[in-house]
Amino acid sequence: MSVRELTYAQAIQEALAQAMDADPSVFLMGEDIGVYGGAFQVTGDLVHRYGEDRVMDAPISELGQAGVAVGAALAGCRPVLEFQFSDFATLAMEQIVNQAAKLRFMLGGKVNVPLVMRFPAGSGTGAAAQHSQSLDAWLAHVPGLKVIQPSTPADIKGMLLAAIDDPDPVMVFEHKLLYKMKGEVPEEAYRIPIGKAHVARAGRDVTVVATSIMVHKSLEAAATLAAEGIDVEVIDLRTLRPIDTATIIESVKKTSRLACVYEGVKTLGIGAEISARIAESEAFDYLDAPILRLGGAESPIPYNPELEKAAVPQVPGIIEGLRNLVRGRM
Amino acid sequence: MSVRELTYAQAIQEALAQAMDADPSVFLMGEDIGVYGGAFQVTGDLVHRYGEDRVMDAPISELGQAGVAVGAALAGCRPVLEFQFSDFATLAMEQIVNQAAKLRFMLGGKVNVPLVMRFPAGSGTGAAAQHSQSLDAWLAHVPGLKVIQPSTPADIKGMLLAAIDDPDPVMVFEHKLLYKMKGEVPEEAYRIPIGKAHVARAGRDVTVVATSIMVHKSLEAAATLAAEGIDVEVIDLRTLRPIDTATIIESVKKTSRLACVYEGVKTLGIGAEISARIAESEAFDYLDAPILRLGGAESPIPYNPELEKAAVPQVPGIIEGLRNLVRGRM
Amino acid sequence: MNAVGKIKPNARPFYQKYSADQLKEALRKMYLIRRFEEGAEEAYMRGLIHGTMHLSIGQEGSAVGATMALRNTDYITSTHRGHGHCIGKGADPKLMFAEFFGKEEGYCRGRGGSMHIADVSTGNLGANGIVGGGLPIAVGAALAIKKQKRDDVAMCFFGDGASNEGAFHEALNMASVWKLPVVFVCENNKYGMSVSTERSMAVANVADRAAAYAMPGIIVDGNSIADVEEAIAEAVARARRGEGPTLVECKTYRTRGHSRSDRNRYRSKEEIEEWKARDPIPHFEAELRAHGLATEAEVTAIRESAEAEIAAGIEFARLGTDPIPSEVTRDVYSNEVAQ
Amino acid sequence: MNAVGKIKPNARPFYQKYSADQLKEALRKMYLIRRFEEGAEEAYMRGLIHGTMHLSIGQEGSAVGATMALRNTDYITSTHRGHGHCIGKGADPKLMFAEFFGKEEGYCRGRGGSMHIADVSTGNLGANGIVGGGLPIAVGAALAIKKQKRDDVAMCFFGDGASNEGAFHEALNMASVWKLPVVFVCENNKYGMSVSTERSMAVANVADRAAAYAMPGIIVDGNSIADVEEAIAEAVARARRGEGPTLVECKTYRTRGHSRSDRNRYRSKEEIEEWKARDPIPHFEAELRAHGLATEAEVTAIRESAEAEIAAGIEFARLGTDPIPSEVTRDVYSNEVAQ
Ligand SMILES: Cc1ncc(C[n+]2csc(CCOP(=O)(O)OP(=O)(O)O)c2C)c(N)n1
Ligand SMILES: Cc1ncc(C[n+]2csc(CCOP(=O)(O)OP(=O)(O)O)c2C)c(N)n1
Ligand SMILES: [Mg+2]
Ligand SMILES: [Mg+2]
Repeated sequence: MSVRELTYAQAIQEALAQAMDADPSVFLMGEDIGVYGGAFQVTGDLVHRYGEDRVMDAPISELGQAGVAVGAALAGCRPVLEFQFSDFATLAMEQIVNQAAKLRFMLGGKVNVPLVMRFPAGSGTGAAAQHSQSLDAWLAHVPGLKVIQPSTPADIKGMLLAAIDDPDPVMVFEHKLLYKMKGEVPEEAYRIPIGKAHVARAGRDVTVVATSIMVHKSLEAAATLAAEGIDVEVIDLRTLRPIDTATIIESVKKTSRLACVYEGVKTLGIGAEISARIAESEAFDYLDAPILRLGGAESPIPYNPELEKAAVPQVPGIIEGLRNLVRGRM
Repeated sequence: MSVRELTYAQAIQEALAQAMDADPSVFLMGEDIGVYGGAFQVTGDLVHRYGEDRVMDAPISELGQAGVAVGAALAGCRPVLEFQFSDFATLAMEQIVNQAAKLRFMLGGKVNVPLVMRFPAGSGTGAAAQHSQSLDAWLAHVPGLKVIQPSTPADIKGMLLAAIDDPDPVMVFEHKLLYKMKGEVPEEAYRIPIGKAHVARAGRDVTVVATSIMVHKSLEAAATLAAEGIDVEVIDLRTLRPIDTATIIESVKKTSRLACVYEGVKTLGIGAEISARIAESEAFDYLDAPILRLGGAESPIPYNPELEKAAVPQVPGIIEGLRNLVRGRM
Repeated sequence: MNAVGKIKPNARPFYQKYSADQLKEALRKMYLIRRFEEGAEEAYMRGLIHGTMHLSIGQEGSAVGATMALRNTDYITSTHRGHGHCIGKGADPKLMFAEFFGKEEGYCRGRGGSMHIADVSTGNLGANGIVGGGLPIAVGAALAIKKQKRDDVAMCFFGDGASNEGAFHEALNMASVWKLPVVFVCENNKYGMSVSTERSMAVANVADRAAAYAMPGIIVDGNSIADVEEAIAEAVARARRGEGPTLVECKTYRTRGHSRSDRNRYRSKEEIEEWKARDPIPHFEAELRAHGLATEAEVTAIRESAEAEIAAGIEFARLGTDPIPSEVTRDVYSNEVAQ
Repeated sequence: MNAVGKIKPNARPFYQKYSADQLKEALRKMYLIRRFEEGAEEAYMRGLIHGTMHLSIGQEGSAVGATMALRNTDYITSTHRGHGHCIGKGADPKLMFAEFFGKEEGYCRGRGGSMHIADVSTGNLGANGIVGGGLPIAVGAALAIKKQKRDDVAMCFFGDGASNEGAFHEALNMASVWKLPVVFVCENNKYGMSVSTERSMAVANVADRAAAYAMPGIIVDGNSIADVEEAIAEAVARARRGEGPTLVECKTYRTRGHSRSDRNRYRSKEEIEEWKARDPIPHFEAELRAHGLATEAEVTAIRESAEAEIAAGIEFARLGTDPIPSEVTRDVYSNEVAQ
């Protein structure tokens, strides 16, 4: 199979195109995803290739758009809805949580709601508090939804294609700073299963469970620590609901130390759940140290660039945290 | 000070009345809180005592109501907004999370947003999946908000009065099944500080951190276990943001065992955060067993009464869970 | 088929285009709805049903009149007050009762209850516990219809109170901009729970809001099945022709309280009595007799057969299968997912 | 005070009711806005400012015309395209620049940036990063005004695209039902980002939606400060008299892209040029001269003083104090809260 370098955004676009080629019931909807190409140029020129009926610009009505996606899914389509920023999904929670997530269950399993919603998320762009949130933990708290957060171009392509195939609603969190990241991506359509974590780096001394952009920061930290003789295992969670607990337990049994690195607000962010799952699992007895969480600051994301950096985990902080964890200085 | 028996609902009503008596800038808004008296008869006849200007029935516009509360708070009022069911707050998340929670921070601390929002929550009424959710963990994840969940008539009165005094937005979660619960309540106005947990029962063998109605179920379980010689300490968390970690750490250092009991969906519910905070704290070294979480099922709330009961922790399950935890059978 | 000859040529279209049998079937549905809700109410009183329920007694004219113009492949989205829409679209009362009783035989296998009854086989995408929740969903179903090049329609039921939700605005705007085959049916029963339309909106009619979407807004007497059906039939035809959505406002009234907990403090006995006198069922019966389409005896037979069906339905439900508590997480996902 | 004598009696009200000095101050504000945004744009190009910004170049007529009718104690809620509203309401450009540069001296102490600039001291409750976010907030501020028995008003700026948000519907409905002192000012610049009003709504004007709330809906040339001010002044007076809200739609155009990332693929060069020819600033200058209210020399002096103020503002901002990174959680709460 031929492999090229693509950016994360290009990998998404390729997945969307291949899904539309394979299945006429797939269509895209969102704000400015047509001729504008999307706020982050993810849909790019797809409207010219697939037409306005399949790459639909919608009025600025997030709640309505989400409801339209639910209705279209119930009636046999496979909508892929792009929120321009994940922050705006706060307007659509009713349809996402009360309708999309619950309809199948409430109706006794007699319907499917095969839709995908894409959420550009995260900080680092200087867009301040209302355009920089990481609300992935909210949706990972909701039964009925599946939530993925791929960290590489290859993963987003394969997992997005799996999401579009999925009979249930799948929420896709994409970190804005990853859109321009390059990586090798196979050309043909392929699927990467939802619900499987990925060991991005094998190590003996400490297990790091990271999500999205924090996977890369953790790998960077791991490289530095390797020079100090600290061997870090980095697990890319990839799916926030359902969580692949088995892979984490197995790793912690080997390393006896666990750290969770995530951008969302530390309190009740995804790291809280990872920590709690290990603390209640058989891996608890293998733990030689407290479970470290490095998450976002307990504040909105500030505008000033230095403050903005200080609001989420950065490589130096991860290095220090892991070093102390391994050296038993917590 | 004279003390009477009041129901949880009456205690709320008394707090609202005393707040309106003391401060003309306080007013109530919501759906059917006027002549109807509120879906759960919490506001009762307040409209007759304070008039329609201070007990305002609003159109069915949850997002708009929340925004109106934010604007009124910015302009010098102290609105207390009642959502008819917490599930409907999913329509208002934009104003709650992007505006109310962040305005003070985004404007460099130059404004206050002194508002209170009340959320009747929880299952047990046979109202099914869209009227029975516990979304407290969502708001406890959001910096800028304070989140309380009092479990007794005396606590709701004192904490609601503290919430109305508070210069910041305070979210109040009230379990519907508690409204008819009776308890002793002092007559005059008093405040119970936000951010302090309450040791509802002292014990030596295991620490239970419970919220809302689960405090009572845990106390019931504790009474049964006492007969077996298991001495349970029950901590009523009361405030979900900010969390009183110190009180929990102190308790765990004493009991060496921790269980979290809550109604919200187990994954990423409040118990995940409690567990993670202890697992990363100095109390970790005192733990003799994994941290147990008893939370809501990974499903929406079903309609059928037996299924509905099975979807959230019940006393027998709590007894068994704590017994196994203490007897080391996990 | 037309009941030619039997009916006066000067009779209104409603009585021309349907056969006597079809019209009598419509009356029977109105009785089924009425008796279904009375039966459910009684079962609730006797503690056989828990939770809450919202009765549409007094609104059967709009439910049956609106759904008469639909086919099985058309969709409806319904509301918390949806028993009438459900039966109108063709649901089987005994399976609805089974749902009320929380049984596996119920439409939602006991998981949904009154507020979530759906019957996908008849195009009923479900009642909704969220006021206004069905509005954008209907628009989405209509979008799918258009994409699939079908000439079906999506009918969206909602109340006067729901028209104050942002979802109403967003849904009607999108339906109109995209010229989708939606028929928005507002059952204006004067109140959103306890709040009258005078207190919740500044315009006199919900239909007055249609202009904001360049959409026709039609007002009919919701207690006259003929008025409702004729207006809806035109809106449905318009939608099938690809000419876009229509808003039809049915002026009606719920003679029961909003839900089980209502003490009717916000309206007068007189108002309730006045509307009871405008009950859509006797009104329709009288017209059927006046047009010589049904005899007194036939009407009695219809009423009795409806009552018998309801009684049998309750029996069926009582004897249904209880779900297994340990299966609480079943059907959360399509494929079993380890959580 | 009136510029009696100097001005023709047959001149329109706008030129009668304000003194020459007041009118020249209005022109100066338009220049301040224009130069502020050009300065911000340049600073961004030079990498001195990060993030994004939404320029209102071409829309200064509505910003200044609308705010002229307001007092310091009146409120405004603004948008992501709010620099003009902010300066119109009386903000100091150098403190705005300090915010853009992320400095402690900035209006938000560097925490908010372009999309959140507020100036509570002049009644500006803030720009908003959420389209439509300010609509219900303005209604709430107006509710407070009414409760406090003040005769102030709340002015709510929003765009054509925002009028498709449910928040628009809910806010206008509540303002009208409660007869609140709100003036809804829609700056219709023909596009919501890349989507034209033709593609996002079914009616020709946002003002056509006012009827759904029994609210006056007035359309004016947003590039004529006089047209805007006269319509707004009437709406403000109406609000102060307790007669309720008004929707004023200002037809205007943004000659720059939506934000820094816009490549103008959705509109033609011709359209942009055509609107540049209708620039509100020269238009106002010409009228001032025609009425003999300002000489060429005075206009030049105004322009130059505005330019000088902007240049000084940028200097002030560059030399401002950087926030201390460790203070990231400061001001999340009013009282220090242990988290
Ligand atoms: C979003 C939301 N808000 C509030 C409620 C509570 N509630 C249920 S029905 C109802 C009144 C709805 O009025 P209307 O739309 O006129 O329908 P009706 O009950 O009159 O048939 C309310 C407030 C709800 N279920 N959902
Ligand atoms: C709720 C929400 N949806 C989408 C966006 C992204 N966005 C920012 S401005 C804008 C266009 C707004 O159009 P309009 O209201 O006409 O204002 P204009 O930009 O034309 O001044 C969009 C889609 C947002 N900030 N908030
Ligand atoms: Mg109604
Ligand atoms: Mg615009």
